[in-house]
Amino acid sequence: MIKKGTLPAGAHFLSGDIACAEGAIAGGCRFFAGYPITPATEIAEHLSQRMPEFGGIYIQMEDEIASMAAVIGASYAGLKAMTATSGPGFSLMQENIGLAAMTETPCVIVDIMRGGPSTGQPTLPGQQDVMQAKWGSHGDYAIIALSPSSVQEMFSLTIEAFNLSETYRVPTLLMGDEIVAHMWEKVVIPPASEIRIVNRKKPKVSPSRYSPFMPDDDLVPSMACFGEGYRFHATGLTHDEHGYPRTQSSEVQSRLVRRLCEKISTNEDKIIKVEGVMLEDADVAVVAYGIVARAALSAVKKARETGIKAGLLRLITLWPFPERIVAKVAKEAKAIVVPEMNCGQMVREVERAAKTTPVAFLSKLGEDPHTPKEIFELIRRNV
Amino acid sequence: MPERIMHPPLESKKIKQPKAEIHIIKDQCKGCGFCIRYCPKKVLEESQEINARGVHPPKIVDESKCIICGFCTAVCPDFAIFVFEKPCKEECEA
Amino acid sequence: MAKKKELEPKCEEIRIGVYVCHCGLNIAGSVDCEETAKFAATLPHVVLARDNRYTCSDQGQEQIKNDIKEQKLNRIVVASCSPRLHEPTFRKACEEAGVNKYLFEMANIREQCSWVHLHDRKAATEKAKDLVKMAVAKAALLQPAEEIEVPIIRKALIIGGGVAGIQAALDLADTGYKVYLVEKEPSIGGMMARIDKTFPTMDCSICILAPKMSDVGHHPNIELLTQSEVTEVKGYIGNFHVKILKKPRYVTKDCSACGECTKVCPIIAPNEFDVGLAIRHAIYTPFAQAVPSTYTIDMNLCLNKEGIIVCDKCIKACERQAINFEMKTETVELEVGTIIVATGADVFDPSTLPQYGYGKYPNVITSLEFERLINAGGPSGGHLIRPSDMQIPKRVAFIQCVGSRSDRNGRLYCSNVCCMNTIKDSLLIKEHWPETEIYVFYVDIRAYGKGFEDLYKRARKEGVIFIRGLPAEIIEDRKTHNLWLVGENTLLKEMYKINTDMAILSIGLEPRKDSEIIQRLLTLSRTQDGFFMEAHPKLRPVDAATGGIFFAGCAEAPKDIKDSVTQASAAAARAGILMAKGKVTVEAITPISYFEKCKLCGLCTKVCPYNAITLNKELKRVEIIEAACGGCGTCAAECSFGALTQNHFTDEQIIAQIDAVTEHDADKKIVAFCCNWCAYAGADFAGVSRMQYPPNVRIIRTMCSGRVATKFVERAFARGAAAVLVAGCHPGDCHYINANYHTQKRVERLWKKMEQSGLDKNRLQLLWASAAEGERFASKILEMQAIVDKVKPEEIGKAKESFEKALEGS
Amino acid sequence: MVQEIVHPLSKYLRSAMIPHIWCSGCGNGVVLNCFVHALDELQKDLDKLVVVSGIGCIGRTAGYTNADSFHTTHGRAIPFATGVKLANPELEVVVISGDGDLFAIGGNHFIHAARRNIGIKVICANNFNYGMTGGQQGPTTPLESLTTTTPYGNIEHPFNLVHLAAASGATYVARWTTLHVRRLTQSIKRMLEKEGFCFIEVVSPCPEIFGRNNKMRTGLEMMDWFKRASVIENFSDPSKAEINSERIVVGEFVNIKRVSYEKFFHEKLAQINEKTVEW
Repeated sequence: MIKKGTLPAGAHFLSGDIACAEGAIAGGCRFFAGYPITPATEIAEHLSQRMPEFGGIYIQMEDEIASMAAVIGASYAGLKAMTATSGPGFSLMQENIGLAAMTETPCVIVDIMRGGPSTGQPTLPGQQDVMQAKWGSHGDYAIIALSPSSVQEMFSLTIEAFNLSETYRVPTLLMGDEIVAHMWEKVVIPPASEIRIVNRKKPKVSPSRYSPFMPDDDLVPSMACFGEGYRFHATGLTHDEHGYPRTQSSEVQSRLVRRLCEKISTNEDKIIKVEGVMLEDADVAVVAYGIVARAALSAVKKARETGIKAGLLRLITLWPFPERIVAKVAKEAKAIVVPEMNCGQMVREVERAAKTTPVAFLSKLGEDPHTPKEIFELIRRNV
Repeated sequence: MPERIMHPPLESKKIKQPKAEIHIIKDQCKGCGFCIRYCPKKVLEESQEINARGVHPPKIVDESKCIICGFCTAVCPDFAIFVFEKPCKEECEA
Repeated sequence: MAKKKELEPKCEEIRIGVYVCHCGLNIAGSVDCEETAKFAATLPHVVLARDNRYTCSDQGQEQIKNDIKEQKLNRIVVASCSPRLHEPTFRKACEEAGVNKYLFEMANIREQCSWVHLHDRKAATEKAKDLVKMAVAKAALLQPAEEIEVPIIRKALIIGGGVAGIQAALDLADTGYKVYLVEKEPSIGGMMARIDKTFPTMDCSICILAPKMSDVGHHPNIELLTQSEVTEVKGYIGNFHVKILKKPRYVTKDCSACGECTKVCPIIAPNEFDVGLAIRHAIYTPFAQAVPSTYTIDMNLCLNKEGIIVCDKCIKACERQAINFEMKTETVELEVGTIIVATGADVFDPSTLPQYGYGKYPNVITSLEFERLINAGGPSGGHLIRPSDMQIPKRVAFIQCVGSRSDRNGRLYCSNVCCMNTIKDSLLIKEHWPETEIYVFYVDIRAYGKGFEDLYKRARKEGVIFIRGLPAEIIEDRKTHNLWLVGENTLLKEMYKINTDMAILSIGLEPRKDSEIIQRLLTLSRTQDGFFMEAHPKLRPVDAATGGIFFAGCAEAPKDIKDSVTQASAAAARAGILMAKGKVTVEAITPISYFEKCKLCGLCTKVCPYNAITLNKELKRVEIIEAACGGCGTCAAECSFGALTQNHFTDEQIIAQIDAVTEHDADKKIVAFCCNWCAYAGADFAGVSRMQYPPNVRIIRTMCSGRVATKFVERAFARGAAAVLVAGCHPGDCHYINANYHTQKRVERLWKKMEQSGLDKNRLQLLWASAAEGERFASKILEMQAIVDKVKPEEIGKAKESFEKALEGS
Repeated sequence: MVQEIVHPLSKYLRSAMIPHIWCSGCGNGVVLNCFVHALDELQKDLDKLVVVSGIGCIGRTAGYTNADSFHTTHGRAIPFATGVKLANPELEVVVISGDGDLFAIGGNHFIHAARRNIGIKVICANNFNYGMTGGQQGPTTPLESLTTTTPYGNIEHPFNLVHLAAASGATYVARWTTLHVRRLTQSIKRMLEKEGFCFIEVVSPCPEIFGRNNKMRTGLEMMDWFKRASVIENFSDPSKAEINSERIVVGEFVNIKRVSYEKFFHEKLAQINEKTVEW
């Protein structure tokens, strides 16, 4: 007999992908559209079984382009919607991620990063998509991207991703990697009552007075859904507050695009999440995210044993980039160390924020992620 | 039936066709001419005047010929023409 | 099809018996029958010759049978009336006595001799002898034959859905045969549906017709095809292949006849059913009781005629969604065994008679328009009102014989129904408005039928004024639109000038304008007045000359409802008989082929009107489909190698007849070749009508003038005949579709030849004469007699030389 | 007087956006007109209607209809509509877009939506070329036609859209021209009453671009072509439904019953609820 309903509170032994799927359900997701791709496939597989138990929709589309489009459609129809993919599919989704940003569609995109470029290394981890997450679609816009470094976080950050996307009407990305996705470990599921769920804010005005893209003070417009009688229009074209195309107006263009970016930047403090370990007196601060952060933590501990004042800044929110936090850490530390499973992507942001403080970078491609030893060596060399 | 018809119908004077009321929103017309060409009773023709969009909107030649089939309303791409049936007196029954 | 039995040629001695009939005094009155019989006895192969009063009587027939037994006769010749009348009788007698019926021959010494030479006993007797001699000569060469049997399809086609067609359809369907009823109009019912009351009983016409109409609509054995026309008829008795063009109704069977569509249809037109006195819409049903009740769309009027739905008012109004503008014209193909022609008649158009001012004066109407006006369901709700002011007239005039009984003003014949119809109408007026003054202007009142006279008397008693003498003209008072009728009362020998409020023209019936089409499709013939001609006016009054085809109603002649229904039942019975039999025998007059002579030129296959001959290239021979063969013999006439001849009309037999004629006094004689259906029948008709013409003509009967080979004509001249006549049906009326076109070609070829060899081509005459044109035949003979009188011996000699080749092979 | 009385269909249109951007003689307006006519005749609840369109001239239709509407990226109208329909099966979801959008860049989505039998209704205005970008060759451009990218005549074989739709499993397939406004409206009504994936192709004049390049400079000339060449052959074999200068085969080609994806899905849900128990 198949068990249904949300997982009971307490400890569970899950893989990252399954934890992510369960997180989605716990976070209120009731629509999943996707396309099989390693190493994200298990999310789809698990949801194909679990979604119906909650009356939710699972559908496998003909490709990632369609998946992303369907997610936007479902979101406009009033459901919390998500898709999950990996590099190649993530690339295909970019155009419609742009559409989601333009039409301010709450939705979650899970990208389980693998070795790129192109088909690359489907079964090995990577962190090569983090810049694409920010800049992937054409034009200026803002999104939110989170980076889980444990199976536990694959669960909790998925919920968080939905909350953020609903709060700010913005596509939110969960940038996992092959290891956190396929790794099995203990996950503690909190009681449903303790799980915080945020839903998009509904219009308070009558349909006749409703403008779908008229922002409130937080720069985020309230959102009506199809079939609620508001009869509104949305388009990927530059549009005014009524949602009507204004393709010739520079004024409307700058007003719209700036707001799309500012509704995130002005709310940074509410959005951004980091974890600091032993940073107070740290001479060397390691800045890391995802699976790499776990190696970094043991490296830092080993350094402290050997008397080196090392600390760790783990980025949970990649975008918007926690610039001020990094700057503060950099000001107090003598050096910063950044290990990444790419040729150097987030390190550029760190350098920008660190200003005068020297930043050392340790790149790792293919094979396994950085070992604690490798990161420890880097810390030692930079004391 | 083969025989030739020589007498007009007895009711011919009584027969009243419903009266049409044709409305043309001139400035919404783009002058495609569909309504004029396909009017089965040739009620419309191109006018000489030039509207806000710089085209000749249709004008009514003979409203009494209109039998309110509504094809002009249905075929107009610009929602610029429509026909109503004039609220008619009791005796107008065909 | 029954297999043809092989008959070994009878090589035993030929023993001919000749019987010369007195037919009371019909023949004996102007022909010396004894002498003729004596003469017959002298002819070769004749072992016995008798004359008796009535050969066709039972004694006469018994005599023949006994003689056959006792005298071992194996050929019989009867000289009496036309074979078209009694050949079947005598053939039967022969068969009963064991002589194959194809060994019987007849000499027509009544219709074509005694009756047409009443006052010249000597010449008539000479002619009778010649005719007997010809018959004997042919008889000697007769061969026995077996008739093949063709199965009959047990389905009937009825063309025309008037009361006649309806009655015939119901009778046949009730008998259990499948019936296809084809009607041009959207509804069956025809003329009767439009009439208010019927005479003499005064029943409500539609009330008694409607039940029959709906019976047709619901009958499991009847398939009703309305808005349909016959476009092609192929085949032969028992096996007709018919093509029918079925026009789309644009309304499906789902129609509940609620009439909502009509209410919204913006198109208005005069309703033909009411002769335009009421209006209808583009989507309509002609009248309330129409069958089928399904509405129909008149595409000539509908705004959607160009294939684009411009107006969709009816579609929207139709709850049943029964309107379908995608319907297309379809061709229905049927296989039927019998066909009944019930196409009805048209009414005379009085606007061609200016003196009555119909169409000019609003208050001059036709009797048909009157029927609609007086009809409760009609445009005026049964109120007789005059169109000019919608007032009920106080004085009404009926004018009779409008279009009838006058060659100047319409048709020569009496339309049969108008008198009684007017009497009925006058009584209807009296019934509603007793005060009305009614005048009936007539030529003769014909109240010949059951209960008619009573009705006539009643009308007189009710005060209807009958005035003998039609008005010379009607003059209208411009202001009042009243009418002055001016004419002579031929009883009182005085002029009258009568003022009325309204005049009703009692219009006659005439053949339908489309009769010609039906005639062509079914290869029928028509009488001079244009109605279809029956096979025999007395004995086969509902049969067409073409086998398997029958007539019902006014298509054959003007008649009232009772007669139409009677004739319809008769036609149904006749068709039923054929279909009950299930098979029909084809006369053994089909071609025979002598393969060894055939040069495979294929000419025969080209001239055959029935495509019954095909060329088999492998087997190097022509193949003959006897069931399809109509028996015209054109193929035999066309074959110049003698590879084809026609059973029972073989070259030898015909040549024997020619030789018999030309043996003595050829230079005084006319050799005439007449086709069985028109010319020969016409000659018979001349006899029946006792038309007198010169006695020097000798008629040789062929089934079709197409059988007349050039060599026959040439031989006649070669043997010194003074003149030759080739006579057949009018072009287009040919009983064998188009066989007589080949007749014409051949005669023209001969004329050329005669001119080239310096002969007077007038000695060869070509005549088109229908079975009704006895007159035409007689006058042709008179005309030719003049030629015969003028022709000089040297000319005869010249002809003999130039045609002597034709003598070879005898 | 005249101006005061409003067009009987105005309540179905977003007055703020009318008049529309389309050229004189363009068929898109006729398609929109027939669509709203059908809505009116069916008295459709506009609150439960979603109109989705892609990119191209006709893509503006979504904006002109006074219902919930979405103007997606190029080619993605169908998958977007799929998401909407599955998320809320109560909604009537209609995709109105062009031949290039639906069958070139969006072709894959079309055949799969038809295969799945998602209950969305698709109307394609086929104008034989890419009008908005200036008249380039497209998936329906007839052989030998001239376009800005086939200056020597088109050498690509065009799609037969009704055949494609029928073969892909659509439950209702029809083709009309913009001259067949009554039949088109009727068809749209039928389609809106049906369950499952439905498709109507509307052969539509593009006089300014396609017409100009192919000797039909006005909408009237193109409509006359439709009138001359159209033959109605209902339920004939869609594979033989050609479109060329002599012959445009129009009519209803498919009208079958087939359980829709969403219906199927909810039947499954019921079974699942029986088979499973709470933790």
